[in-house]
Amino acid sequence: MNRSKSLGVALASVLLGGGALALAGFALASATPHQAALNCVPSQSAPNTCNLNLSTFPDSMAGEQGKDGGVHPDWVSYSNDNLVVPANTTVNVTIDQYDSGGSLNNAFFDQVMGTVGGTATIDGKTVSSVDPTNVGHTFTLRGIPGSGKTMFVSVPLPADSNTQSVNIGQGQYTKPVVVQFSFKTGAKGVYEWNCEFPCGSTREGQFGEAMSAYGYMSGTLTVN
Amino acid sequence: MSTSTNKQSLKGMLWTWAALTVIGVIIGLYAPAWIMPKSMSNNMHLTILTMVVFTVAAAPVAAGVYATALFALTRWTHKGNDVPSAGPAVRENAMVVTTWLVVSTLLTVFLLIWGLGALAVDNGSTGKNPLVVDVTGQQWVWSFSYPGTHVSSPDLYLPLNREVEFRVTALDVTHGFWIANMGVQVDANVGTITTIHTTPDKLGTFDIRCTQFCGLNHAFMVTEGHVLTAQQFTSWLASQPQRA
Amino acid sequence: MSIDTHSELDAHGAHDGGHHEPPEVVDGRQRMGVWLFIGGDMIGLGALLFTYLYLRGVNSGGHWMSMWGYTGHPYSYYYNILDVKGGSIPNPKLIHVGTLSAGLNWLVTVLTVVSAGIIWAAERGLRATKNAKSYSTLAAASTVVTVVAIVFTVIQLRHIPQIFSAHNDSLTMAYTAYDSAMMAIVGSTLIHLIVLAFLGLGLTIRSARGAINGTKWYQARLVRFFWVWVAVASVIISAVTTTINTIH
Amino acid sequence: MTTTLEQAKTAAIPQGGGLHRRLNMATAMIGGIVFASLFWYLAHHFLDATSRTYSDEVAGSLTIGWIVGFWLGIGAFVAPLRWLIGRDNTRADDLYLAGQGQGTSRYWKFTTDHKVVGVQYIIMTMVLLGAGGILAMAIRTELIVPGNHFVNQQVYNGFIAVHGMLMILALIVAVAGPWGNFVVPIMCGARDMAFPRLNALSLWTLVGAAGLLLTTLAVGSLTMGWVVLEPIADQAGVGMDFFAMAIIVFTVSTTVAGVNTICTILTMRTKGMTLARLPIFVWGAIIAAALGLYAFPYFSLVEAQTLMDRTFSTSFFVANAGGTGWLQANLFWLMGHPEVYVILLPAVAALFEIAAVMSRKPVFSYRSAVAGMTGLAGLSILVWAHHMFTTGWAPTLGGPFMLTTELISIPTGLFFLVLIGTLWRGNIWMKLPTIWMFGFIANFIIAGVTGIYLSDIPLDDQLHGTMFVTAHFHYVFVGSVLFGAVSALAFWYPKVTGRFLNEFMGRISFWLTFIGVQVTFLAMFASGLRGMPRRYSSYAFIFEHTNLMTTIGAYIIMAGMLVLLGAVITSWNKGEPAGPNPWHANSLEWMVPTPVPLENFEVLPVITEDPYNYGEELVRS
Repeated sequence: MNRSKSLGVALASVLLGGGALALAGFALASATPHQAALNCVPSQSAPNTCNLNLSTFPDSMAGEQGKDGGVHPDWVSYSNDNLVVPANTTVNVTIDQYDSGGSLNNAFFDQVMGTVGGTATIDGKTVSSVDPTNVGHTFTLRGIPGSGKTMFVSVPLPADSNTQSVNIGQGQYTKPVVVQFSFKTGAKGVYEWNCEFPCGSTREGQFGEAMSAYGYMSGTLTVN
Repeated sequence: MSTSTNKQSLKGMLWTWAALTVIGVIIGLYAPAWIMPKSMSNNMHLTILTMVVFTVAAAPVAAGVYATALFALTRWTHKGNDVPSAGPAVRENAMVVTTWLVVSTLLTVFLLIWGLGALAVDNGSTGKNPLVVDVTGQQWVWSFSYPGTHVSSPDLYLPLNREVEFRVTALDVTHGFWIANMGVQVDANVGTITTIHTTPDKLGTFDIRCTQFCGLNHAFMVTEGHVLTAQQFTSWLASQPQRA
Repeated sequence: MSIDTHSELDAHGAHDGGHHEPPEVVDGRQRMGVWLFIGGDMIGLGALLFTYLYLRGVNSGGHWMSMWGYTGHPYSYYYNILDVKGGSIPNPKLIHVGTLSAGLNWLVTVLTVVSAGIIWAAERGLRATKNAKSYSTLAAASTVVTVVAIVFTVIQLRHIPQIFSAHNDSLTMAYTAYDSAMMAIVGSTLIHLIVLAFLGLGLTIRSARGAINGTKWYQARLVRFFWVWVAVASVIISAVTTTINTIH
Repeated sequence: MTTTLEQAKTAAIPQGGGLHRRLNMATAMIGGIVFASLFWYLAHHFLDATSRTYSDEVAGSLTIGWIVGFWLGIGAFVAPLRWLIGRDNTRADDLYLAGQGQGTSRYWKFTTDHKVVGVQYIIMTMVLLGAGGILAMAIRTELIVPGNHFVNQQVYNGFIAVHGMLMILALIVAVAGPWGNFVVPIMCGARDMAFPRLNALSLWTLVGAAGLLLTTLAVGSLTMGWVVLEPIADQAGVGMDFFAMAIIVFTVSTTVAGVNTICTILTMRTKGMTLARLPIFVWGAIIAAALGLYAFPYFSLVEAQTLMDRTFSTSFFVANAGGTGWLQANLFWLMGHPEVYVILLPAVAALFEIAAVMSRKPVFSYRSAVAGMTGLAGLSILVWAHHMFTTGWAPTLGGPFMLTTELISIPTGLFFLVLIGTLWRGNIWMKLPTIWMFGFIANFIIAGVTGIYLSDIPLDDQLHGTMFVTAHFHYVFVGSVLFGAVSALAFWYPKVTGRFLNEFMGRISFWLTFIGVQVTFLAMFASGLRGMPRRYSSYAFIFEHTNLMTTIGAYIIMAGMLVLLGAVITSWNKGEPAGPNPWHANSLEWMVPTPVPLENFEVLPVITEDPYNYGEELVRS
């Protein structure tokens, strides 16, 4: 082969190979599952305030993750993993907690941290900490690593001991514990949150399965 | 190849070597401090100094190899498309091999002595009233508590110029506790407490990052730390909610 | 490289199954291969014993031979209880497991040593008397002894106690560190014995069909090397696991 | 393919072969899938579905089914069963197995001819490198900007684990596989490997393992790095079971290959081929094989323990039941550090060979070369805990392990001495192999110097677990081993195909790859020094610029590798014809015709001196 032909082959290799790789990458990116965004609803009564409603379920049938079947319908889940809120706003969060629970492995997370006033309202009662032996999940949100934009919010969600049952979709659950709290959003960016109560049902640290899989007990909070 | 050209080329090689060594030494002296995070502790001073010393020590060796390789590329390559004739049939040169071995052994011994000395300084505790901090890693949050004070916090607060003893453990899987600005790193292991000492000597804010792969949100297991004056630290402790 | 051609040397080589190369040459090569495999196996045994001794030495949380949980029932038993009551079982107890039967360990070892002895004696007999028939009989006997050892190894494996533990939502049957190490060691013994049984059966059939006989006995020796090594390994394993087990 | 076609024409297909006649890669795949399904069904049917470990038990059974079926389908069990019933192969059977007269189809079969196995290894290496490379590109694409925009953390974590393992496997076989099989027996003056059937077995076992490894991504989240860190590997999805089984099967392959290589070199040398006359590459092959034989049993055991923890609920790595993650770290690195030299030594030894031929000089200080490789191998089994300096395990052993680790710079220094000494005042033939060799020298210096930093505990306390470490070992693996492997490929390619690897494309590829490596990994050093830990799916804004540079560099490497792939494929049939001895070298592989006939030598040669007598005939005459 002469030089120009070799050059042609070299170019063709890069273009063909690179094109194939780009296509594969594009297919992969679009195949990565994505939940629809849950937008914070602006409050009618107060300025610069919005309301966000979430739920935690003992399975993933009722939330976004499992609404069309899902891979693991028996895994615990939050109702949404893709939360969107405006910047410099007070976010009023209401979480309906439908799951049972147990002891925290780290009692540190029985505290309410980073909320407005350092408190949360649980079934109407305002508290700054809960019983660490009877927790269902936590909602723990943290800042962007190393950006200087720190945000740390952690609210324990007590275990649901109600017996009265309610129907959501086709599923039957017990009446939830309602946890309400507010926090102020900081700078724009994508923040990560997850549950810090080990509820993943595998042996080592119980952070496997639902805890280690995207879209069940963790998600993002996009501030824009 | 005549003797004179050989001598000439060796002289040129020496100059190349010297120039490359100087470049290496300059890189060694300035690059680490320029790239690495701001030093905030005694350990970090030592870390940066070791980096500088090792780079400077390695510079002449690397420069020697590069200079020879450059000369091989420019002076000793065969020109033309025919099959090159044979080079000098040198199979062994006891002097060169011995010198090489002696030099590399001496360099190694130097590195070792430096390393052992630095290790003794690095891991030693002065034992003068250290502040004990219990560090707990769990997926994917660090938490810190100060024994004797009933205070625990998601961020780390340290007083200036006082030795700190971190007692590190984990609740689920292995995490890596690392303060990049202080040159201290130790794993947080389940069921075991590992300790590490450092003395912060600059006020300011730093990041604590997890260096041991720990699952889904490993990249987000980052926490801020602050070095405060002794007075600020005391008032911070007092302002924190007490836990039973 | 200077090369002299050498027409005396045989022109057929590797793919002749040793028909043209002198059998001593092929044998020497295969002997080295077997020794190298045994060498690799020795590293494996070393790693197994390292695991055992390391876990015993570290004794994380004092749990070398104990664990929080319940014992005595299969998983489904607890699962049913939990399913019916819809809650977790309260207050797990600290359960101490005992050492596995040293007698069974040593019985397997003795059987392995005996089978190795039979194979060795049979080979000496074959080389002395050239009687392939009696070799075949002895190889069969050795295989039978090995199969008996396999049975006892399986019994030993089945006697490793499992403990049911429940933490929040995580329910599991688990082994203590001691039990885990023993499971790996006994499992490894089992695999080795199965290989021996296969080899023993092969020797029996081959010698009966004349593939191994008074002049072609090299393979019998190769198998014997491995067999004796497994017996030695078995002695080492039993000695270590029955003397160094509890923590005082 | 010239080699196959010409042989196909000249020789008749021998009678015999028995069952082997009907088996090939397709039947192996079918066998694997059928048995995997069967085992899956049986496990699914008979195991306790309420057990927590049920899914792992099913996955584990499936993987065993795959490998058993694959072995059955490729014909790995034919010989043992024939041995069992006393029906040994006839010469016709053996010739059939060696692929006589079977044309290209023998490349897809359980063929025992060492040259066929060598070519199969070339293909295998390229497939593994390609798959690992695609994952590398995906990883770098994710890291262009902070945040998870391309894939999410879960997918990304799987990428880093499988990328790491695929690349390690690819590099373990990259030089030792193709050339340890294709040229080493000829270099020794042997007609084949000592155990031709085991040779085929090791290759096809590797293929089976690679199949398992490639499916791991599809079947579940992998929450560990390639070191299969415990206890976190216990948390991973069923992909972990595939991963562990793939490694166990892989160690079978390396052990078998190691025994085979050692036996070949020690017992199959032709008359006059004393150890002192061995081509230096043969020394590299045997030392690496011996080291692999030592190292891989640990790997096998630690993965078996991981699998047992997951399927039988043992507690090797579970702290609250008496286990400890440090056990995994110890066993893994007992394998892990020697393994680095299993990867490195064949590449270095090949470069010694190439340096001598291309600079038309003897290998400088042959004894230092052998001593350096042996010393490195010996030391490598005593340094494993330097990977554990920051784990908190046995701090008192820090000093001793620092000593052994730093001693490694002495034998490594000998490698430079031998290479530089061989080039010294040579008449260097600047062909493709030489160019890639110079790339190796430039990169290996950087790899070595940064390795010294990491051996020092106070510095390691800062750099461990950061991108600095990642950049360091990528300079070793990509900058050094890959360059050595490409050099070896360019050097022996004419022996395999009868044609030169396209010089022009090879040079384009070299420059792209060389520049790409510097951009990628120098920037990665900077990321690490600034404080970016490794295996991060997202990072702080202060790491933005260096990461962007790394990604750009990685794309350049990809372009370089694609050009090389293009060159390898197009040169195979259309390259410039090379003749049997294109480099005018003296070792035995160049003395036999190209394509190399089955059984290599018509008459076995007798050796009277070593192959490095360049320039000496003149002196003597």
